[in-house]
Amino acid sequence: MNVNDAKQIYIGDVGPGVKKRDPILIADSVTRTFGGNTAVNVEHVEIPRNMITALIGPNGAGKTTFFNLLTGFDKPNSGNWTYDGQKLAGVPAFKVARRGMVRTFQLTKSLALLSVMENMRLGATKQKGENIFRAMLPFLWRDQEKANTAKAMELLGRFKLDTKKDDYAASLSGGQRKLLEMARALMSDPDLVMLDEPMAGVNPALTQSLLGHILGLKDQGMTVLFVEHDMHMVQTIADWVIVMAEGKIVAEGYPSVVMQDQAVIDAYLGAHHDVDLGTLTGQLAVAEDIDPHLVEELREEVSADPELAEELAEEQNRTEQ
Amino acid sequence: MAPLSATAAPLTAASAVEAPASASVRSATIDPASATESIGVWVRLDSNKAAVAGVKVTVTGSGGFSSDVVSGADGKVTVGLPGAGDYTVKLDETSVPAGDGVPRAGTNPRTVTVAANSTGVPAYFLLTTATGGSSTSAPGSTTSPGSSSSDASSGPSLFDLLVPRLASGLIFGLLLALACIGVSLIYGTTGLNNFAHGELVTFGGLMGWVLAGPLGLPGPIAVIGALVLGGVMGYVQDLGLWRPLRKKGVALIPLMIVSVGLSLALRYTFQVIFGPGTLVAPNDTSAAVNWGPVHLRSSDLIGAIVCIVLLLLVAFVLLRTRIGKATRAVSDNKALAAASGINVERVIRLVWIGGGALAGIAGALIGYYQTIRWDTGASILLLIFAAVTLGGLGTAFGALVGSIIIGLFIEVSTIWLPANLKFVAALVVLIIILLIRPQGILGKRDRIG
Amino acid sequence: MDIVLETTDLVAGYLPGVNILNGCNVYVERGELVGIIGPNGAGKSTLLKAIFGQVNIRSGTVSLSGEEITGLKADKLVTKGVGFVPQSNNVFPSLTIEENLQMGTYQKPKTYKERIEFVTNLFPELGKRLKQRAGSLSGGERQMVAMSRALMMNPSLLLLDEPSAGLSPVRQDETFINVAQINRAGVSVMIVEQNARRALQICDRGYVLDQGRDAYSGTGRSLMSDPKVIELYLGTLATDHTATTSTPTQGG
Amino acid sequence: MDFTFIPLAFGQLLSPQTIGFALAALGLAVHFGFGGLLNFGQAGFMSVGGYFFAITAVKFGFPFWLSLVAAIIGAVIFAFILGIPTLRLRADYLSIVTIAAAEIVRYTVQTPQIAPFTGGSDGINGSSAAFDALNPIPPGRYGIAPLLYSASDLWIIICGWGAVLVLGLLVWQLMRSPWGRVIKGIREDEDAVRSLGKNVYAYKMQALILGGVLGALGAVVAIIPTSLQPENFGTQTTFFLFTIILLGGATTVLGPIIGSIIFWVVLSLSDGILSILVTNHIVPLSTVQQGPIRFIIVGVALMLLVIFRPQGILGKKRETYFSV
Amino acid sequence: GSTTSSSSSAGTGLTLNIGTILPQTGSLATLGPPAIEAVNLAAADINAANVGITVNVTQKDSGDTSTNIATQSVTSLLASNVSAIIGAESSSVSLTVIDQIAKAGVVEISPANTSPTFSTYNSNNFYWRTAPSDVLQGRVLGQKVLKDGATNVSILWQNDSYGQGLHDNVTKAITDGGGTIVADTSFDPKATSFSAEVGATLAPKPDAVVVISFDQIKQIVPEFKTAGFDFTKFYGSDGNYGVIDPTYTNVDIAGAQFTNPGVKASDDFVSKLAAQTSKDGAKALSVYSYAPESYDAVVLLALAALQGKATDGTTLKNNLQKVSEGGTKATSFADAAKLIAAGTDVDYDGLSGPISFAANGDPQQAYISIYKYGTGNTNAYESQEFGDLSK
Ligand SMILES: Nc1ncnc2c1ncn2[C@@H]1O[C@H](COP(=O)(O)OP(=O)(O)OP(=O)(O)O)[C@@H](O)[C@H]1O
Ligand SMILES: Nc1ncnc2c1ncn2[C@@H]1O[C@H](COP(=O)(O)OP(=O)(O)OP(=O)(O)O)[C@@H](O)[C@H]1O
Ligand SMILES: CC(C)C[C@H](N)C(=O)O
Ligand SMILES: [Mg+2]
Ligand SMILES: [Mg+2]
Repeated sequence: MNVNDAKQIYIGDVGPGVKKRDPILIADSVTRTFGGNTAVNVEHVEIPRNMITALIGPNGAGKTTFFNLLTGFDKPNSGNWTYDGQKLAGVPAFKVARRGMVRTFQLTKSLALLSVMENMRLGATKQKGENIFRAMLPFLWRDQEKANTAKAMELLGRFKLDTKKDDYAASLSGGQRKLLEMARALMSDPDLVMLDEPMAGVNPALTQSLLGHILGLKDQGMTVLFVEHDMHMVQTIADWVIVMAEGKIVAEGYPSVVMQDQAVIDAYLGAHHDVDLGTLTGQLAVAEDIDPHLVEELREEVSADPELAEELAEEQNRTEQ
Repeated sequence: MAPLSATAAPLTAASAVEAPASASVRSATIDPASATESIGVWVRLDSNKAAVAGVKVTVTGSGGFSSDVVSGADGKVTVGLPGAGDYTVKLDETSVPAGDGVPRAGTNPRTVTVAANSTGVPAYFLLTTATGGSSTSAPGSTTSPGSSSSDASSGPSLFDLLVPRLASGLIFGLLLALACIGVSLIYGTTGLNNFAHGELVTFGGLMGWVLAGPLGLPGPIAVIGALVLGGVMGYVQDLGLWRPLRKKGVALIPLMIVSVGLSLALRYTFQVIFGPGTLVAPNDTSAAVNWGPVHLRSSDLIGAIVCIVLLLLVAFVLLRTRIGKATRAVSDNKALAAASGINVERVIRLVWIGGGALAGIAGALIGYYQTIRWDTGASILLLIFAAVTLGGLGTAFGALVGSIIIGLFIEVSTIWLPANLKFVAALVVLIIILLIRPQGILGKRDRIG
Repeated sequence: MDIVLETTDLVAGYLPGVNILNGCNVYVERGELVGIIGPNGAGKSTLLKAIFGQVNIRSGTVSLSGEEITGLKADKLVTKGVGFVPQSNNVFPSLTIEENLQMGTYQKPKTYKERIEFVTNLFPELGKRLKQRAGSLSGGERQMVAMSRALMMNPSLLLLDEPSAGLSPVRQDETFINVAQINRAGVSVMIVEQNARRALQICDRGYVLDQGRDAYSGTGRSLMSDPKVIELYLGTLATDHTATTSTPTQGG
Repeated sequence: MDFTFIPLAFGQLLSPQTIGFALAALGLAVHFGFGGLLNFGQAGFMSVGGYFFAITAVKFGFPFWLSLVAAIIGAVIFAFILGIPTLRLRADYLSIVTIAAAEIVRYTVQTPQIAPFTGGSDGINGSSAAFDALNPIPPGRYGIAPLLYSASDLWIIICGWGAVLVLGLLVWQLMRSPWGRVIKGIREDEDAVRSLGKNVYAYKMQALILGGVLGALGAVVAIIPTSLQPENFGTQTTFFLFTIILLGGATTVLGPIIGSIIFWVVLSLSDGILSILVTNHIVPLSTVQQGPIRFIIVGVALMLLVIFRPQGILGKKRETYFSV
Repeated sequence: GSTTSSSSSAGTGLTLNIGTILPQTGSLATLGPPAIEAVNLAAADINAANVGITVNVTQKDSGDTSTNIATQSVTSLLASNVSAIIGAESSSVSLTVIDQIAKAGVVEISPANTSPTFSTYNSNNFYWRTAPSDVLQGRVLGQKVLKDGATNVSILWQNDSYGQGLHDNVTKAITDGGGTIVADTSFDPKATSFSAEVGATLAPKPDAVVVISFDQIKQIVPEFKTAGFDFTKFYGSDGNYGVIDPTYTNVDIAGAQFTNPGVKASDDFVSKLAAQTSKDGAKALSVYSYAPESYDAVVLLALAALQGKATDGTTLKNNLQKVSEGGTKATSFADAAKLIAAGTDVDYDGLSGPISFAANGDPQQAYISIYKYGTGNTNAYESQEFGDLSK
């Protein structure tokens, strides 16, 4: 919890849309509807600079859509936002990225018939050789290319993809694609990196080591905004959490605070997400915060099956002791 | 060229030249029957083509030739000439019977070029009473293509122009739609842009022709035969070529090229077998219905009805039946379809059979609507693709909508555009619509990210 | 032992000359819930796909209740009562949710009514938007559709590839409970998960796959506490966290 | 038996037609093989280039170099007209739009109303005068029988292959540069490339222009020894170009060039062999049937080639495992 | 192509290698066979005459303009060292290859090109033709229409070199004679539907309709019939003459008239052609358009070679005019060859008419025949007009 920090993140009362001391991104009344369904309806939100902010919320809350809007991949019905003080609404996606705001995709987009290394190199910005005329004169860009390659190698090592560097990206597994996507985004040294569920499908040990890397990048001045359903990860590295539901920002705050928020727990986390599901009691307990219907079902199941009933009784005995 | 003065000036360039020449040649008559060159003058009324007798006409030529003649009872008179060359023909307007009017503006006097050995070179005068308003029809004026240049009063109204075109556009659109569905479904289920689909259409047309023509079966049986044989052809193609290729895991673009190769091979095979000419199945080509300016043969009407019925049937199958839904599922995601228990190969085979059958019947109907050639299908392939794309790739209904739009635009555009640009009109419409709706009319966009 | 599914020395791969599975031996007993975990790229998805006839098997066999099914086509397996939820591309984007679910009962359309009730109970969100095209769904919603489609089949053996990925925490838990429930109802389940601790909690047995081989196996719980597995694969993040829920994170 | 067809077929190795198709195919490889732009209207680029060249040369009497520049400018303009609205379309939609655009060009130039300018459906003859005027080779017949070339043949062959060499190297260099990497990235997934801060639209446009200019230059080489005929730039030409690049390998630089050579040599050989068979009554066909048969052979050859070597002669086998 | 070499002729004679590019495929393919067979026949006749010249023929396809076959055929012919090429039939195809042939110093002689474009085309005199320019046919056709009493005429024409040229000349003849073109509609040679075009053509209710097309006429006439058109007001030309025949039963075009350059093929010629055709194993001919012109083209080339005592392209082009005009008339190859051997200036008048070349390679005089259809789509020779283009 960053309450102890010398610098406080927000100004005024904590709550949805609270002002930040040093915001990098400010969005105002951004809405997007599909047919009759409002996917995003954000009145005001600020993303603190040089912090790691987690954007959480139930499935279909509008997180990805919000990302799409902010980065110019989708057009809002209304709304305005500024990045680093500059207006960003209506700016095409590639320009958004050039200004230092780089994103990844929830459903990965690897460049299948490019090698992993080429994927990485493509991530680098300000490449001289990307100009068609200079491209014809290799001596103009050869050094830069070398430097990019070295940097890419280093990142790939961290993401455990170094052995795959010459393979086509098409031959990566689901998790590896996620990793490549994130590594590629980091090639551009973004000021603000927006990760859409970066660790979904990545194995826990690797996730853990990557978190360290992200923290390191933050130390170098980078701002991170990420969507994630893995609460361990959110609690480990997020400085700030924003909760979205049904298109709106419904809560904001320090991770530990937000995660104790009853509304958030009800709608999203569940009170018992650390309870062991290996036992019927555990399942019942968890089911309780999800859906009374599920509880009922479980109970029915138990009562219909004497073996299960016995098991449940035993378990309850054990916990009571 | 001699100046064509509209006024009845007595002197033309030619007659001016003639003045200093010897007078002895004047009015010399050459026997038109024996002359190797002659001019045939014919004076008639513009309105009803009736002959006008007793009109004086003077023909003058170089070397001082001049001949005065008077039109006979049939309005005609032939003038024998001394040789080839330019002659000036002038009608004496004072000799025209009262009320018969004057020659069309700009036609009197007129220079007529007579080539060697030409007899009876026409030099006609059409007398009209409509004086002032004769702004049009100067000889040699280039007329706007595709439309009449004669007086506005006799010109057809926009309605008369539009309605027949709407009718034929609609019929063609429906035929096109039948041909399109196969393309759309095959693209949908297998991702293949089948450039050999035109040949399925041609095949159907040729089979229809064989059945109705050389074999002399009645038309409806020929059409049904084309449907069946088209289905068989689709099946054979899938079995013999596409399925093995799918098994081999050949990618889509190479597959597309295979279809280009197949198209070439089939098309020219048809040519070897059926010859390079246009084939015509026996058909009653007189109009069965005449709705104002619209003339339709019975085969046109029946064809249109068959199209509509079949299209409705296809719609029903796709939307309502299990196999129809399976078709769409396969087109979305083959692996997952298989994982849902759908026999993907079977669905694809059905699509080939169905697509082939529809293409076959479309070909046979096109054979009746137009004619059939070894390359009929290939020549409409682009339209098929355009229609499928316009509607939204892989959506069967899109193909229908697209086809009808294309069919209509091809025909209707000829009201304003030169006919050879009619495809251009349809293609421009295609481009414009795609700019507004890049996913096609009925296509849907998926989300990003 | 009543073995429902068994692979023996399975070797399979995509590119010629490159084997992804290198002699993989796993089995599922009737009514068992087996978890498969392993680092990214270990070959977990490949294993499921190989079992399901979607990857070339180069040697080794797969058998279903004693009958060899090596390389059998997917739709045949469905007939035999195997259900599969792939890791990616697991919905029909241009079909509506309803149609997606109908595809689940493709072989037994009669059961649709009954199953749809079951599934919409499970994911009420889906029930509310049956007419939405799956292609426009959010990542998590897709995952629900994918899972539901497989459940529509009412299979006797269910292969799940990371069913919880992209789901919100409550939905994840719910999914696991449901899987356990389904399993208790008699369905044998093989589940690949990166959310490993949760998965191992409900599993009877688990395998750790590494480089195309079954590197470790054991009961769910024994794997969870095996230090080698922790080091190689599980990491300590989640455990750390359980132990120190209220420790403030130290930000930079 | 007359076996001159064999050396003759190999004469296609050098023919301006081969060169023209090689250049146009190289352009198509830039569009499609490298950039993923499914351009089915390459014939349109050729047509536009040819017309700009021929009209300026014949109707305005431009010197050769100026006409050449005009052809390039023509292709650039066409690329802009085509690209500005359509580069946003998905690949398969783009293919239909480009095919339509090429057909529009073909129909439009034939409109009788503008025939004084475009030559209508006759096309334009005699655009090579300025080029031949630059010919330093003394008149005469060169080469070994039966491959004899006139001085002007030789001149265009030398210049044409020179152009292929220079432009081939240029494309090769571009494709291994970061610019080429972006182009290839766009082929795979343009949203991903966009998210990395590349102006996808501009890159696509550059690729469209580059490939289009190559097409235009190909047309110039092809029409110099013969004449400009609008019908020569129909969809069949584009299909042949696709055949060529797939034959050689779409994602290589040498592929389109080799593909073009093979295509024309094989076409010519098939004709020769057929002639022998027909003339000697080995196959029961009349001369009239021989015409279509070679297309049947081409079609079947094309299918067999794709079936047995889907990646093309120079392409990497590996790529075909990850289907497009 | 088939090589009709054969006959070990008079020992030390000349050998003339000629190629053809005639339509085996494409939209004129129906009119290819008569010319192809006539060329074979002429070569056989020449070789049989045994007068010191052997003709070898290589036949190649010209395709139509939508394929590049003509260029390729020519390339291959040039490489096999032909000194003359017969073809193409379509004017547009000829235009594609004319420069290529001329640059190679080879004579191109077309039996069927009628587009006026060629009269002024600068080919260094390597281009010749035995069919008259459409200045003549256009005039005859236009005047015929007027003479039959029609003054408001619609023209429906195919937009290519041939169609354009004929259209221009028909239009000129009609407007010069005092008639009016009331609808002027062109169509793409590859069009597949003609309802809009026919609609536009008939909209102003013309007195007569002139249709200039190739085999598209098969699709055009049903549209006329459906619209209730009276076919006595229908005029066609060489491109579509003979396409409609008794096997075509859907529409009876009785009364329709067609012009066709050249004289009616003589019965003798027709039967010789039939014999040649069956010898070549080809399908029996149904039309004879441009067969006489093709025959004459071969003969003239052989005569020019005999006259110049060499078979290279330049010799041929320098002697073609000479053997075609001025001098003692001869009507068969054998007779003409004898005269040349005797050193007499010969004027070959062939099967197609009194061919006499102008300096530009055009025949100066020619007949245009007019054919009229009767019931059952039979057609009969009606009359012929003699035309002289020299003035
Ligand atoms: N193109 C679209 N058409 C229709 N509805 C859409 C479209 N895109 C998104 N939606 C809907 O908008 C809502 C928000 O989707 P979004 O992807 O932003 O959710 P999310 O918060 O990222 O969810 P998840 O955590 O599951 O990824 C969802 O209910 C989704 O179905
Ligand atoms: N289509 C493919 N072509 C070639 N190689 C592939 C393909 N798919 C996966 N691979 C390779 O096979 C190996 C195993 O992949 P697989 O998808 O089975 O991994 P996984 O264990 O499911 O990983 P994850 O947890 O990341 O999903 C990886 O090294 C990957 O690079
Ligand atoms: C065969 C003929 C109909 C050819 C036509 N006269 C032309 O010049 O194109
Ligand atoms: Mg999301
Ligand atoms: Mg996986």
